Amino acid sequence: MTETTVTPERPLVVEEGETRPGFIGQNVPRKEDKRLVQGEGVFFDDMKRHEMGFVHFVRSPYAHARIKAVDVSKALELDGVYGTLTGDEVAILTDPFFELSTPPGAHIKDYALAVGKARHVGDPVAAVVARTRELARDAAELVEVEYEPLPVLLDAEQALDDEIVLHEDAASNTVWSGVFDWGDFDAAVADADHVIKIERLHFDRFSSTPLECSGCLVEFNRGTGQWTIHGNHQMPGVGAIWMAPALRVGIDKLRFVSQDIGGGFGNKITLHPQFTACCLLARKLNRPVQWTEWRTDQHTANTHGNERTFLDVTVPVKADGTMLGFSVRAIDDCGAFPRYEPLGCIIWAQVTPGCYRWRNVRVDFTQVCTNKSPVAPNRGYSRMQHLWLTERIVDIVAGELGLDPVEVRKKNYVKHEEFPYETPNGCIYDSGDYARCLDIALDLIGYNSLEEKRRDAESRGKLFGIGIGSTLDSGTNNFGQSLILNPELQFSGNNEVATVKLDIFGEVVVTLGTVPQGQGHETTTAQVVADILGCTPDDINVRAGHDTYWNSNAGFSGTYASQFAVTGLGAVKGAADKLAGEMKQLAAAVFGCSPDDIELVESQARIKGNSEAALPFMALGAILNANNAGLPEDLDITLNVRHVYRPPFEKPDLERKFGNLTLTYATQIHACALEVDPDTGVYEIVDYAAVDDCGNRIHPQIVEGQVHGATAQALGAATHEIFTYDEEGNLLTPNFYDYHVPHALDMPPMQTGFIESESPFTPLGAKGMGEGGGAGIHAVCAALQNALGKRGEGPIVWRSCNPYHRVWEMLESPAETRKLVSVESR
Amino acid sequence: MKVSGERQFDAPVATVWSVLNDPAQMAKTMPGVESFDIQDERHWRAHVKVPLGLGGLRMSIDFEKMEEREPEFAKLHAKGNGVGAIMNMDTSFHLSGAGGGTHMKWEADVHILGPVASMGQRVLQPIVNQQVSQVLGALDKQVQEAKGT
Amino acid sequence: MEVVSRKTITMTVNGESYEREVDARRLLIHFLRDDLDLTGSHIGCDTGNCGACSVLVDGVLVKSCMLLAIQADGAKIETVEGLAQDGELTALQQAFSDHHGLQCGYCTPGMLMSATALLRSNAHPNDEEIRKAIQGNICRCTGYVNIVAAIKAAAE
Amino acid sequence: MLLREVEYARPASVQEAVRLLSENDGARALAGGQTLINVMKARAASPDVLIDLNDLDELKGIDLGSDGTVSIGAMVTYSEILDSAEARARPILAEVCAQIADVQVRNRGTIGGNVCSNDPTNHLPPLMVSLGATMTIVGQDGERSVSAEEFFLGVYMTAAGPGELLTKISVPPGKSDGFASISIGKDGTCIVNAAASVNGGARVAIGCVDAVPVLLQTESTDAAAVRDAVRNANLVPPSDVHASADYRRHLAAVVAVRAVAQAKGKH
Repeated sequence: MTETTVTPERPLVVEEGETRPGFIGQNVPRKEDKRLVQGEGVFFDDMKRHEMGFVHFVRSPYAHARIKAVDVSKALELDGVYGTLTGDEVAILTDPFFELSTPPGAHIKDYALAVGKARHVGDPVAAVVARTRELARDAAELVEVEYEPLPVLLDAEQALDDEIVLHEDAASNTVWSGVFDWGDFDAAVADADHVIKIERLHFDRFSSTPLECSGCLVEFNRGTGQWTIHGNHQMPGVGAIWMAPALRVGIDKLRFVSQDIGGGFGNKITLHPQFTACCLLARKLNRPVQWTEWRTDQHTANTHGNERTFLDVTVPVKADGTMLGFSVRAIDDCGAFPRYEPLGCIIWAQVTPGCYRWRNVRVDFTQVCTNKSPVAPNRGYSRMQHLWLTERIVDIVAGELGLDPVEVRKKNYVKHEEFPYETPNGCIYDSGDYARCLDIALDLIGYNSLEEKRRDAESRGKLFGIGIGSTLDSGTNNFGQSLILNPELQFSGNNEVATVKLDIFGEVVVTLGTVPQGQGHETTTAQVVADILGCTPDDINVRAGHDTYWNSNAGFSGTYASQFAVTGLGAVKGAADKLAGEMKQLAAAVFGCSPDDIELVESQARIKGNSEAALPFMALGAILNANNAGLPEDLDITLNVRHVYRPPFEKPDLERKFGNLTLTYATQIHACALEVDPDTGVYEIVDYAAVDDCGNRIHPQIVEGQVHGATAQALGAATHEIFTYDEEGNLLTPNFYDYHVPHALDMPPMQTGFIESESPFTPLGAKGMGEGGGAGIHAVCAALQNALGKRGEGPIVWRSCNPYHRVWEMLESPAETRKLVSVESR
Repeated sequence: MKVSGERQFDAPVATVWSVLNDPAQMAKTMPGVESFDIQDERHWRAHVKVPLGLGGLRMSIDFEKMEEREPEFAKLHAKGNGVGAIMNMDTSFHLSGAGGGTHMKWEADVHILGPVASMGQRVLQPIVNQQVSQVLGALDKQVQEAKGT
Repeated sequence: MEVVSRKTITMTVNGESYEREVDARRLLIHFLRDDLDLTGSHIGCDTGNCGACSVLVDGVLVKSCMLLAIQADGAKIETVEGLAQDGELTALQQAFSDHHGLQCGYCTPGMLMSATALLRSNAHPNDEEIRKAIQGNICRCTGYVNIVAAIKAAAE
Repeated sequence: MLLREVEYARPASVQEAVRLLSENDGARALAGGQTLINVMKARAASPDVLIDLNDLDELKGIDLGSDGTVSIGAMVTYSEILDSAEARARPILAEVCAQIADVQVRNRGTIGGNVCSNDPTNHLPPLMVSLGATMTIVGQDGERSVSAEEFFLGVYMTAAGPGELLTKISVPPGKSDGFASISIGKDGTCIVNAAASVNGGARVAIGCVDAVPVLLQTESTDAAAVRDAVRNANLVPPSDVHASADYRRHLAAVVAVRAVAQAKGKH
């Protein structure tokens, strides 16, 4: 076992402080890698079963249409076709999935297949199962669907009129709406020296598009009535809560299994409709069925990130640049079905004032359905959209008032000495030092030689811009925030599970409730357990993946919302501590001493200070499991323990919409310099820095990898990645041909730095992280704004995604966007 | 997508009208028609394989005559169903006599749905133009033949 | 020479010979994964953009989703499963692990094949050459930073 | 993924290929397949029979004639052009091929496939037009030559009709060539591109603005003259999610000027 493997080559900014003993904090080799680099991972599509059938969905070509008839007879005649499933069958065999919203959203009926109407292009209308993948697609083409096209609704603001209604049962397109009002916004406006108004900002639709598309292999056991779902659902606990009642079975009838998952990024949280269709097919046809989603399916009909329009943003500002808060009307477009929504209507409130000391915030929030793909909690979920708003506010205000974007940030940031800091809506920012992170980021991109770089760019005919993106990565949800949306819901707090056992030959075996998709859970788990049990990570067997049969899962199990380092490892630590206690008890019983006299070191339990009196793990495992005669009767241990980590949360105050919504706040401060070609609008990022503070880092290399990846996704979202629809509701970026994600050549030189502000609230002082990459979108928008215009002149960057053509349009007609902003000075 | 244009025919209005309103003759102007059924005088159906160079796009197209004011105006709706594409088209033409010949003003509003619409954005417009110019060329020929008979 | 819709083909994959009857329409990637059960090569798109299915055909790096299996009749194929010999990782595979050049591991097999092809033709590539060599491989997890570092380290 | 049923043949000679193409209704030549197979995956358009040209060694060489003409077999891949000493006689060929897609696609994609698919975003159609290349087409009735200008007939349509095969592209000698594009990301799909050859005046062919490359010839190679020529061409480019017609029209002038400047720089 090597203790340290690779030191990153680039200089990292290291926080001075104690060096922690043990494996935590070290870059131990990832346990997952050996299988993955040999192509020996097991992803759902790698599995086969005897006589399995392949599922192909028949998808609506219409964005909005009544389904008048579905005729599967020709498909069934094709040799090799095993069977079909239609919306009519689904409506009989299942109940609609439960909705999280209060009315009108509560009345929406969402099924495994379209029932009665198709509501977006790609909406699955029927399913076919056949002997080969190709045949299934052939047969799907033979299913005849008679549609009556309906007017198409693609604009969220137009959706508010309810002239075209997607869900007649709800009688409105509004899923949820509510007003959040903290502090005294009117008084802040009265007290302000300047009031800046921004008419409109728009956060575009994109998704982090995991490279592995969704899918599952489902087997139905007729004897037990249980389905086994080998799939890549990244939050199967919640998936089961949706699916079991819909299928009218108990939750234990759904066994979810996954080993390796090819990225999730939140896009694999709402797979319950497709998985339910596969369960029905497996039962109906009495054979295993496999559904593999293809790229074009994923883009058109799986999930997108939330699209959000911000209207009438009003910002009161003091003469010295102190911002007092803001008000906004937000309209969130969740596409055709809410599914995980309307949680996005509250999740943003975890970061209500962004990184800033703003005390007066009023948000009028409405979420609507449109005839587009449904959404899901895409990495940075809902906070990213909101933080983009806060960052646009800071830069637009700075631009209009002639303030330095660095100084104005530092003036308004929550200060290091103010932590833990309570936001106006009761969230507790645990720790951090935003100004320091910003200084490091600026240092990394050579902020001191900025003017030189600007002159150099200008000499080459380029426009130069620099931008900052500050963001918070709030982790470990308090699901009690859902009560603010709907007090009837029975969700609050959070939990995660791990089990640890010492087996007969001395192996330490850990199972996790989390469903990893590349975050290295096996590795970091082994580090934590090794430090507690006094052995090395190599001695720890962490089972790969997830299986509800392991009984190491709870209601909120999964990998999402930046929480593994807190909830996942919290559970691991709790279980390992319990096991360590039992091992000491056992050793003490053998040696006839007190457990307090026992220490666990070098893979042994021994009497402190006496290396001769030692029991190797193998002996402990063997004694309890196979050689236990004569052990004291009152020795109540199993060497097989299960721990549920439960973060310390209260239910929020529903009246005031007030409370602690999340446990930790990691920080990401990014800085970016770019050059714009004024002839074409083409731009290139020339310097980039990302500074991360996620508290104690368990495995720095993994943390840095998360920073790189999240940043790449943000840069994609800022420059090219956008889901655009034509007026018929056809998605114009349905695959990687037109939806351009960053390639190796597209990525700018990237530097990373970090500090570690230990969280006072978590078992390891760590914070969940990985979702702060949105800072990249903010930084690029700010840098473009900086490049395109001087103070009070030039265009306003008002959309989150700015492909070249938008930049060119802004350069061509600056007045078009400039008119979005007005300043009232007193 | 809207396309429109004007065209001059060296034939009297009545001849042009007769060609434009005879489904059988019109079928000869459309590229890739494999079969053609006339259901009644207002409805007909064509099975076509639109030649796209890379391979054919098979489609069955239902035509319905929506409006006609002989001999100067007609409006037609066409709905095409193919795998990967659904097409809806409204097209109309105005005929007027012009010095012994005929002047035709035409327009068409074409809507395409399905994967072809998503994938072929930047090629649809040129392809539609291509098809239109082929149809018009063939129409010329039909008109000349009709004139000859 | 007549046209066929189905044919028995032979192929050598990672040194093993295989003979199977295939439909003309079956893509090489589906043949490898479904017919030969070599599931190391992956599918990440349906437009030939992502490179997760990259393999070497007669020593040439290609995307196996843009080649019919029947076209590879008689060919020698190398896939990710053939890189490590007797469980011993290649320098490149080891470097991917050492430098954290993979997260979810889904793009990794294709990425390794592209890097393998690069290092065979250019033993000491610079950063730009490395990026150019893996441009046809999309990774959504790593931002490519550590992948480039890993390939560079393997070359040293 | 998952193609529609298709038949397949792999002829050993050009003659046989031409016969198979003429005898089979709905037959299409399969070259590198880097476009065609993707279109087939989408099942947007499907050939009934694929005639695989990969065994036709006659279509694979690159020759440098004594007059400096570079003759490139239709089945030569982009990578082979990059590695070819003969192709270096007209350096722009390798310079442009290096920008096409990625290594895997360059290893498999062919020059003949690129021009025959004539997707408006392709690099080679405008390049061949600006270079004044000649295309050799073989059919049942023998061989004929067509200039690049006449070769491109429409989107996915060329002078190589049903039952015919493009066998060879001949590029006349020269060095003063340029190529400029605006693409989605680095070396991504072209939004607009232009190829230019300067020989006294300039021949500029602009891609992605019409169904076929638009050829402009200017006597002067000044930026202003090139811009005027583009303006006078009254382009009506298609619009898509990456560019409006206006933006494409604007970019057309920019890339035309850049391509000409690059070509001039090589004098």
